[in-house]
Amino acid sequence: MALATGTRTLTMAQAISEAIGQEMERDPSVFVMGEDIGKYGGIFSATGGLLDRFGPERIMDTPISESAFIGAATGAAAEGMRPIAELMFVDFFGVCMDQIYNHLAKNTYMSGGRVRLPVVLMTAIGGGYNDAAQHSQCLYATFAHMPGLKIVVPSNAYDAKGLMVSAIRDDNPVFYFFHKGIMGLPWMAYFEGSTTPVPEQPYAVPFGEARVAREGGDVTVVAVSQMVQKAVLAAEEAAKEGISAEVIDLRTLVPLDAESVARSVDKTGRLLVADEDYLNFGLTGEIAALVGERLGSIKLKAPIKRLGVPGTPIPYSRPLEQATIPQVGHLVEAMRGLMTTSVA
Amino acid sequence: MALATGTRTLTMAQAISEAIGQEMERDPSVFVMGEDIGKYGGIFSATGGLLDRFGPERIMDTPISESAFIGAATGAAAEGMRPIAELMFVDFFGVCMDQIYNHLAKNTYMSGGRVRLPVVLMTAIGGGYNDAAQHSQCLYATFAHMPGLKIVVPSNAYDAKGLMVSAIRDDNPVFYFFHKGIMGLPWMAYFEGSTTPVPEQPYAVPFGEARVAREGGDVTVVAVSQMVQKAVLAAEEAAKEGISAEVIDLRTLVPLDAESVARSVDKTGRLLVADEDYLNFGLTGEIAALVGERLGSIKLKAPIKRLGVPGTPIPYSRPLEQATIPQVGHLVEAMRGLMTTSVA
Amino acid sequence: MEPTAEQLLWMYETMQVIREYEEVMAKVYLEGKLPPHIQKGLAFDIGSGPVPGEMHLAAGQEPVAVGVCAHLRKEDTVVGTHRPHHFAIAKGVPLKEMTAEIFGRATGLGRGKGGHMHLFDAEHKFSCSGIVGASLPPAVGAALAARKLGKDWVAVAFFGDGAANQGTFHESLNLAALWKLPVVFVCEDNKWAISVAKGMSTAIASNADRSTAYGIPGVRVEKNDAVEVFEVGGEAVARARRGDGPSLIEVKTDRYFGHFQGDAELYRPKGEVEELRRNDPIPALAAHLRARGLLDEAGDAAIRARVQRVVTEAYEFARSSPYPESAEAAQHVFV
Amino acid sequence: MEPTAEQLLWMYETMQVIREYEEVMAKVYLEGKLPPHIQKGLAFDIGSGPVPGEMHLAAGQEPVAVGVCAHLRKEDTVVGTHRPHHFAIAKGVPLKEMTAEIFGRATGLGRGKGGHMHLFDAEHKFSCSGIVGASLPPAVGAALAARKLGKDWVAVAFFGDGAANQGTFHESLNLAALWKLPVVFVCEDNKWAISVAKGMSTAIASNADRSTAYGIPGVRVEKNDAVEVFEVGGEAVARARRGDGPSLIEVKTDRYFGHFQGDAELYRPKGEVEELRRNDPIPALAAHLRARGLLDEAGDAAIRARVQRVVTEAYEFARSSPYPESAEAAQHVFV
Ligand SMILES: Cc1ncc(C[n+]2csc(CCOP(=O)(O)OP(=O)(O)O)c2C)c(N)n1
Ligand SMILES: Cc1ncc(C[n+]2csc(CCOP(=O)(O)OP(=O)(O)O)c2C)c(N)n1
Ligand SMILES: [Mg+2]
Ligand SMILES: [Mg+2]
Repeated sequence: MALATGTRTLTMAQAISEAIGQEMERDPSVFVMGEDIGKYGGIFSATGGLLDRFGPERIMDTPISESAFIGAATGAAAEGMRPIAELMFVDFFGVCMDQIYNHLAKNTYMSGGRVRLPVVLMTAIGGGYNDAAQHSQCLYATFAHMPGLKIVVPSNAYDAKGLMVSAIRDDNPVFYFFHKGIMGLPWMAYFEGSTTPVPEQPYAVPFGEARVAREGGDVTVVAVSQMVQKAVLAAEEAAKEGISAEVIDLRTLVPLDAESVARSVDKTGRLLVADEDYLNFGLTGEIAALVGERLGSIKLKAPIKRLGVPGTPIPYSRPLEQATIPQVGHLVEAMRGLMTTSVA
Repeated sequence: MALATGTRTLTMAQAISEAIGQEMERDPSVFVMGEDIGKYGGIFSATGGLLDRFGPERIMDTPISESAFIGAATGAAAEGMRPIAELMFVDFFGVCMDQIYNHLAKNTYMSGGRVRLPVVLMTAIGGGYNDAAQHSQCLYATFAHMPGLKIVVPSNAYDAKGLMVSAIRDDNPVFYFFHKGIMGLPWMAYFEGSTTPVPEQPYAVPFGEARVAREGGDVTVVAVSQMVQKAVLAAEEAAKEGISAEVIDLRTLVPLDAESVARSVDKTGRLLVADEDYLNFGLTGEIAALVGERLGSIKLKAPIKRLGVPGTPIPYSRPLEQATIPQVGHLVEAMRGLMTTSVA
Repeated sequence: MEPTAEQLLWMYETMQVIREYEEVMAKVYLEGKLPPHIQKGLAFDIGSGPVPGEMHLAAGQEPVAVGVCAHLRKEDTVVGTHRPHHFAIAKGVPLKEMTAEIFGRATGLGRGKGGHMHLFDAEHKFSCSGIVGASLPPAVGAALAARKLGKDWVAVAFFGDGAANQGTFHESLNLAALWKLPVVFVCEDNKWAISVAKGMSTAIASNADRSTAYGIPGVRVEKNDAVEVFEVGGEAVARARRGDGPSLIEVKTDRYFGHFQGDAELYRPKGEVEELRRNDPIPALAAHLRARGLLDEAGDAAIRARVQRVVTEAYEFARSSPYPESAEAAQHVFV
Repeated sequence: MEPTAEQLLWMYETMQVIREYEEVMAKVYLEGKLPPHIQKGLAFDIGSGPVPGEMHLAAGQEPVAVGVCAHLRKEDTVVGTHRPHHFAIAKGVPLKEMTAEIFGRATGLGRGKGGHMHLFDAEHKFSCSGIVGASLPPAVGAALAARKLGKDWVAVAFFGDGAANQGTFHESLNLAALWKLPVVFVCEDNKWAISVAKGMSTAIASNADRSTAYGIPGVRVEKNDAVEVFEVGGEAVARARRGDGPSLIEVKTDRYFGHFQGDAELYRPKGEVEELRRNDPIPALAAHLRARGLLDEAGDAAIRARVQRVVTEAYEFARSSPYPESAEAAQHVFV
């Protein structure tokens, strides 16, 4: 997938900050606002090194006033700037949601397309390090549910850079979600698969094109973000038992590449949607429904299976968290289940 | 469904305010906070007449500070009070979402069940009168997606009273959504079916029990709130064409009565989920997925169909709004479609 | 800062346009919404008639809009509220396209998608929102952009006395003060937030006093008077334009209609509106103009005729414009 | 308001408990998180070791907690922050169950479900939140409940200098002032919000001055000193208990550790912490006690021994407690 020339291996955090830095060089209207994005370089290093290169007028630490600075991003974008705003954890969206979804997401539509809002919101998602109910959520489905934001959920460094470039160049608001557990930080366990070769040159990964992360013929596993890495590991486990799993990495939820999902399920006849967001009324339901709507042409061999955080806040205690967030073992088990059940 | 004794016909607004008034009489710890709920009686009359009966210490008009007063409801509930807080339109949740979903919804869990938060949040939902993108949404799926709140979505006055009684008596936070277009207000068109006989005595309608709003054998239509009224009208239309539709009114989304849905679809083999909330990543997907997961026993005759607000904010102009929000005609058309397609 | 003759006359005529516009709207809005045009059983039907949705009118509140906007250029940004017509008119938003938008027509500012509470005019740099308190953050952002672009543009956020208790008020004033941005925050104190009187919602009498929490100037204008607003607004705009940072202004003003059309106003003391109307700022400004020899009968008549014409034309344009096609509903989510 | 001997000694011993608790935690937290115990390639692993999640320590910030809580009864409510241990200890939350919670054990306050930032003790009326600015609204609600219940209970919201720029600050102070509720709002100014210094986030020097925006008393305590906090806190609590409404206090205090454990503190001027530690409030209070003849070597040694014991026992209790069963994850979403 990576271009052959000039690649090095980068972590996802490095890939993101490289994309931002390159776009800032290319386009003086790009700037970044957020908490601790300056000297600290972002709590999850998405803006590492940028303050030194671009100075405090373009890498702006803000007060803990998310409504004000995210609303300010909307206001500045309407004047032709291209702000990037970091919401430190997605879990904090509740203090600024009105500015996000009633304004940033809707003003373009309400203006009949006459107001352009090229804003990138970026935020950290996910659990796995026991940060409890207010610091471990994914929540991207909530933003995919409400119209007006493009939703980007990379699973690896190559995509992370290319999708960030696309996000910054897009004339629409883009919400970009990076999972802490694949950023490749020196202080948190991460999945090796997320650290990949990344070309030095800027490149764009287009929105709305899912990636086949692993080919297979028996089961389709649909996932995003860190769950893609878990799915690939699970597929390798399952392969030992003779189950051949195809892993689809959606990469973006809005736009959503429904056809890639349908194509794969049409081939395998079995669908597992594995997600780290809440199970109910979210991504897993949407993907299942896309298949349910296509049963005129798709022939399922087994009932659909879904995995997600099942209707509870994320617990703090390690064994509870591990039981709540789908793990590689849960995915393998679900694949086994798919091979042993059949439709009526 | 209504008890035989002492029933009169009430609008949904009257039924709600009656339930609140009766519970306030029964229990001195119940009180109401919100904007314009006092002299005005609530913009949608959910608290009509209560200020005169209970005075300003129990019917409290607030500043336009939703985070403060909804957070205060949480704080007061932790001390043993049973607050009811009105968020005037659900569309405003973005200014107070953190207090709702990170605190009210999670504190019970995070305390290991040791903090009880008997709070009723109530709010107005829905479009149909051209109030545009910031005043017409449903959004209940968002709150059903995130754990910790019971989600109540009545479709008629009888249920509205009984579910409000249950909500107030519940020791957990309950989010209660009333659709403006079924409240029976003298200034807005409403669906006749939502104004029903309502017993004078307080009674509880339990959570998690769907209601068969209309029996039928060919198609299952799953809906909530105003869409139930539309579905019943659509079913009557469809009956003229020989299509027999069963309408399931979920009544609550959390807890969700999946079994009633499954039972009906098992009978009809055809599912239409019709919703006024956004189509993607929401209620329609969840219901479709519930069936998709049960295809080991359920045999579908046709691919699943979904209707909802399709990925756009709600437009203002009347013809655009009518085209965007599913109408009776759209439901009839979808039922016809279900009868003419079949599974692979 | 004294207004010039030209500024005085501009304020006078603009106030007339606003007033005429709102008074016509007050009636037009009710067309088709009252019996016998509507469903049996309803007293009023918000979902019928030529004008969709809710309707918040600003008659009586003209001084705050014209007194501030008199100092603005086309490149300056104004963000208004759910009650936006007076601000939009004072900022120079074209009346025809604005009215067409309010009628939900394809020729409207937002092709009929936004409506009365969501008027967007990128050329005249006007926008507004139906969410209370939402005007402040984007104005801060516009001011930030001006600084980044090296321009001396100013941004104005208007908001109501009710909005002054939203969290965005605090966050936005702090951010603008901290970054010394060219923003003028203008609170319209019309005493009411729907049915809740300011004294029932606000712990202190004057929101202008809240400026001390941010170390910026705060001035309250005690009279619903265009010239007084002009003076205070002029200081604040000049200060912002000079690069000396934001200011907070609160203007006492009067709401002549209900919160929205159809509001029975049961919460409002009897006779309050009649009392307020006795201090109508438009005749007051006329008298001032006459005293300064800037207006006579003939001049006044000419103004009125112009105002009538421009308002009438706007409504005619709106009424005769087509509705958008249904298929357009799916467009413009993204550009 | 002068502290009694008993109060002085209580503050002294409680500060010792807090300090000891935090210093032990600083070390225990790192257990298993450093090479060679962790994955190859990592310098530190937040997800390993006996203590889950993030860890925000309050060593150095003892005076604000004890100076205010010295005036509180068991029925009074305290809402703390993401950095909650000092408040919890000062409010009387049992150390064993609190520590077990922080270790994620079944015997913890929240059966291991809440953790370090989410300590709930309904009996001692303590709670906290990991969301900045979230402590204020529920404290307003607790005060409202007290009034409705006819009690003279007081509620205290603690929050940081960073939190003072959240919208909830404004909304909560206005609401409490408007309704004259028995709340004391206490801002801990430790100068930092993670890496952002107060001067980079706050438009004015003292958050106490923001009280004028709500018409309530506002006092800044300039010294990280328990007795000074006691005096100012005493006034505010008494005022609230009398029914005279809320107050705002800002206390200058010092954060000795990083924002969280593992913070490299690259943003912090070299030597800042050493400088701050030179004005350690615990020896200062000891000196005060000695000067007043309330403490001698033996007394001090006895206190230290008690402190050591109670802290050690808490950690031992936590370590020896079982983890919750996996099946419990699904419980307690609802009661
Ligand atoms: C966040 C939010 N809360 C509540 C409302 C409902 N609402 C619309 S206008 C209004 C009153 C606003 O009062 P004020 O700010 O004084 O403006 P005015 O109507 O007096 O012009 C309210 C409560 C809203 N639109 N947004
Ligand atoms: C709404 C919200 N925004 C951001 C954060 C991330 N965060 C956690 S603590 C903190 C700094 C808080 O500073 P302050 O209020 O001064 O408290 P201190 O850490 O100094 O005790 C930040 C930004 C958060 N938890 N909540
Ligand atoms: Mg007002
Ligand atoms: Mg701090």
